[in-house]
Amino acid sequence: MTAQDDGIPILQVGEGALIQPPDLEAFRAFNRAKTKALVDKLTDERDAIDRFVADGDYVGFELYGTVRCPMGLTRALIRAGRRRLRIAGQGVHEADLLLAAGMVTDIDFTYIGQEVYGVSDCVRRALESGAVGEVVEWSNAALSWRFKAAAMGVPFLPTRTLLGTDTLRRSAAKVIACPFTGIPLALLPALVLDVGFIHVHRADRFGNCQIDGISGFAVEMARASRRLLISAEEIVETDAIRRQPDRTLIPYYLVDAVVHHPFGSWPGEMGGRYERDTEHYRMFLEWQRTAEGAERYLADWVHAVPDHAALLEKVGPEHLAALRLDRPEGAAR
Amino acid sequence: MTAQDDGIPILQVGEGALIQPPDLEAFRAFNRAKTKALVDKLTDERDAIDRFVADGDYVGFELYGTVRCPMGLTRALIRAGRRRLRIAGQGVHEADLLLAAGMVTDIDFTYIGQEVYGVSDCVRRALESGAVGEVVEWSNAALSWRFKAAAMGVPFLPTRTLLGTDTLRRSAAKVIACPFTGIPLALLPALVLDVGFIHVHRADRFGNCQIDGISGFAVEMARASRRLLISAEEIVETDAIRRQPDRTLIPYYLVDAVVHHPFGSWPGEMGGRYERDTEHYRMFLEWQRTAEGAERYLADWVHAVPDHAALLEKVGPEHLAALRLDRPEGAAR
Amino acid sequence: MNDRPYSASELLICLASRLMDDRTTAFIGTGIPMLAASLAQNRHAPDLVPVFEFGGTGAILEKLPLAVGDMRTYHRAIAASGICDIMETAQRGFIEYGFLGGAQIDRYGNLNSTSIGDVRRPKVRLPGSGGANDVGSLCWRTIAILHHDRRRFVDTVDFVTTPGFLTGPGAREAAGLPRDTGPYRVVTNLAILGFDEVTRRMKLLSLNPGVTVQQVIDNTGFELLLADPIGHNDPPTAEELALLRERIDPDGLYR
Amino acid sequence: MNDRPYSASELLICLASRLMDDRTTAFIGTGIPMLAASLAQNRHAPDLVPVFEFGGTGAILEKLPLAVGDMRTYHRAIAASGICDIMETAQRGFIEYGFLGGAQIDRYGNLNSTSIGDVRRPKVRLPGSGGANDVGSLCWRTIAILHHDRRRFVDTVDFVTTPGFLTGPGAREAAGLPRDTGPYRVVTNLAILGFDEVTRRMKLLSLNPGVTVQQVIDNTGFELLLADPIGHNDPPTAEELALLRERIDPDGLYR
Repeated sequence: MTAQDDGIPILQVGEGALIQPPDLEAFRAFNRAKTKALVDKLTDERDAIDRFVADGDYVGFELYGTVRCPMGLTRALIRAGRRRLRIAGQGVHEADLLLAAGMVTDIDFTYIGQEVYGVSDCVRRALESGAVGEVVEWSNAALSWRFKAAAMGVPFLPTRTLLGTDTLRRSAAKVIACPFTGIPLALLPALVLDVGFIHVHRADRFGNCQIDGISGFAVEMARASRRLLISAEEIVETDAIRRQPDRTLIPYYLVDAVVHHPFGSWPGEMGGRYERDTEHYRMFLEWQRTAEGAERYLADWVHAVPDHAALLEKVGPEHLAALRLDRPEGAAR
Repeated sequence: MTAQDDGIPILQVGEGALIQPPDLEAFRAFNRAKTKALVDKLTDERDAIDRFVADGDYVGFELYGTVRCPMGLTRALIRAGRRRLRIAGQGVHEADLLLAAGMVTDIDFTYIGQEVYGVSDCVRRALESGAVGEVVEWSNAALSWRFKAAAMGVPFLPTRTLLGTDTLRRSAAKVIACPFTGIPLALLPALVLDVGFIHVHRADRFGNCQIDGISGFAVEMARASRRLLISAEEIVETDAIRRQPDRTLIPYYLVDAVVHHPFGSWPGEMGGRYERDTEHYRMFLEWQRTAEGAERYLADWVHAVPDHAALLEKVGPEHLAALRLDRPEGAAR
Repeated sequence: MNDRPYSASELLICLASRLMDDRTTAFIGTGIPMLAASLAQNRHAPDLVPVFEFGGTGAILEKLPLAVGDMRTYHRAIAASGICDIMETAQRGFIEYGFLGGAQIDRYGNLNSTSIGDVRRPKVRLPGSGGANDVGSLCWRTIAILHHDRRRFVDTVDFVTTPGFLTGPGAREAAGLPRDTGPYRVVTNLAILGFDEVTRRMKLLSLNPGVTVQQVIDNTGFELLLADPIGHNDPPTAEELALLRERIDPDGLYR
Repeated sequence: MNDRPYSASELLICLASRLMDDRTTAFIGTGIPMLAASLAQNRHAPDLVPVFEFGGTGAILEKLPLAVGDMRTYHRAIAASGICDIMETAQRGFIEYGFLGGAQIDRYGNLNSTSIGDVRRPKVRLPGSGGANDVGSLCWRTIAILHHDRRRFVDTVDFVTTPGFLTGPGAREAAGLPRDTGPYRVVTNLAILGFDEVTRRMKLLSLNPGVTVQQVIDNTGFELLLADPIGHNDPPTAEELALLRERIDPDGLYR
């Protein structure tokens, strides 16, 4: 027995709020009740949002920037008018739209911006005005590891990031001295989402999903979500899943609804399928500079159409066809 | 601030020895010094063992039972006569042979047996006689999570297994009250291997590896190993790796040596390639019942041949051909 | 049991199989649970999801696996991942049943598969926990399958490899094991046993064909609770035996 | 700089590129680091291993990525995994360099990309850490690329998003950050700066073409240490410019 066996010192406690405190026992009970049967979950976007997303939910989106984002589902969520959402601010373009639509009360924040194009004016307006309540700071790794903790079914993960910074001070992490090595570690609390939204290359109607190329944080977020909504470029037969079970990143029992959304990441890109619609995205960037412009964007490109299929019609088949890639990158099929 | 912010109580400390204490700073420094260049690492088994395995090393093997085991490398290790090895006792058939050869001083033990065929007499002789020094108890998940902690670069992972049992009492885990939820958690110390041995379906000469079907704990163990020796059924061009980068489970920079070992898991199976040689395995089970039989097995089936290629000749091409599968299972290529 | 048209193993397989509900997840270990799972898939539980600790989820058990990692554990499976993913899935509460074996069991369902005698200098060194401790810790309901005699059903196990109800009511929760989990059934060559909801002690639920209560008591090294009434387990049906012998294990690997 | 045959961006790209050693791993962020990495691969560092936080490792940067997750970050890559794998690889000590930007930097190389003014009611809310804190915490050597003026090179950053040497010698280690890590270079439109081995304070190392020491001092909001002697950075070569303009960014996306 060493001295530290008497107890582990807590060296620092982040002052940020724990917006979604981890309750692993409740998560286990919820997961137990989810059906393990192979039932058809293919539905339309409106039904998926209606049945599985409530006002006040804590929600998260994968992937990042304008890459493989569940934009079709995000627009459906905005049309459905869900309110007082709390979000993991790592999705970027979806978060932009939700903030523009005034749907967000609290954010676990790591990055909401336009990457090479700089700051997001939607974020600036929402946060500089105080319209958003809790804003708790994290890093990309920290938020991903928080999902991973939930995915592992443990209430925290120890890490060596955040330490010594204001990011940690404004987070809800705790710093302890390691009981095995004595080094300080930042403990990141598990983040269990009420609803996760993920866009994938292909899924079967039961919810088994494959993703080509990088997997971002899909594996972790899918497992950290109580309810999980999937949009997919392509719906495949289960036989295609069973032929290559080592490609199933998200097994069906995690999934509540599957929505068929070709060009579901538009105006973002989808690896091996289509490029980002930079022309449209630049227009969005231009419009979002003012609150009026952002509202006009939502009116024209979200509310003006009833659903994703109608939006694709509005964008135009020729325009979309020009974004298509001839040759797949990353994962050859 | 809550009461527990004053410190975290340590509720229990396993009485087992920490055979390989985690030192994350040393691991980082070691990993920094490994080459990141694409250099040719293809070599023969003797050279790989000579250069990368020393007496006293802590070593580990993947996968389990008689499935995708690096048996060619294990036999080379026995021929090389390495001594005083400390091992993660999760590899099963390799561990059997190393114990029979008297090469092991300490074991982090989870399972060494013959699955449906019952106990291992090599294990019984070694442990009941006291020939092995430290024997520390874990579970399969616990040992895998210890690799995962090392793979994540953190000194421990919290888990909800082992709790309340003699397995925990005879382990080196520590039980704390979670600083976020208050529930007791078993903290498993990271396990950094001096040398890891993994057999894969295909690798390029730089060490990039693909595995078909289940991945066992290859992903974690590869990342938990200071030095990593790979044997592969097939050596492929790097172009095959770059065409499907999402299939690279072990990237080259982790790897120190690549050995081409067709039938490298023999007498075990290799998913989609060949079945277990049950006839030979049953013979081994029969022989290993006595110390003399086990010695005879090592003499006849390890020391009698200079290397893996010679062993395959001894087993006989027709015998091996009969083990081949016509149709791949699991992952269609 | 030579006068019966089925073997002791076949009875155990059928009893275990009938406990496997359709549309549930079950951790499957080597041997009898594999046969039982295959029988269940072929009979009453086509959507049983077998989970194997080294990565196979939702395999179609057309060919009988020989080991928990072999390629039949992910034959036409839903997913083939790795042990951490599987164990974390259990830790998150997704795995309903876990099947276990062991050399000793006590009244609280604690199991020993580590050693007979002191573990530091064992009289018999057993193969060790493997995934058993994890299955017993993380699944909702565990089902043990054992041969029923006084060497195995003991007052105190030499080593608690895998947690049952530990020292009794509340002990699992106090140790930090997930809430509402624990031993559910013990299937033996004599009977099916369960656990009292309040005392957590083992209770005789139903007898195998031709077995008496006294026989069970005589072969148990601790005081058993008795259900009232005590039920009777049906012998293997002709359908079950035909499936087992003709489709599932035609080579008699496990007979 | 209109009298020069290269733009300010092109100079930054070339300076950053020359810092990328062959056969090393480098975390690449959006913008200038992407161009610099591509230039390095095309010129002196064919075996540079670009690492992108959302999973791309060892891509061949034939086409310029537009975002840290886009498909060009894993074009003909060695591996395409996910953010946890990449960040854990950094945490294990495998990533040598990390490139960073920011709105403010102080003498110890601490970076702010979170907010101007109090973060609880910011004057300007910036995009946030993203992966910056992780890169600054877990890589061995970080290289910041910034525009050089007194609004950015400040005495005290409004918010330490990403750790430099924090409050000075020993502070990183005391906070628990991995040993021997920290800021290595700051590349600006005026100069290349480093950090004193003992005091950990920022030090002017070498000047860009046509820039004077006084200009650098005038544009820095804290006292700079000065190397002795102070070096001079070569302008972009014709080869570098040709590669940039003709092969790497022919459409002038980043010009």
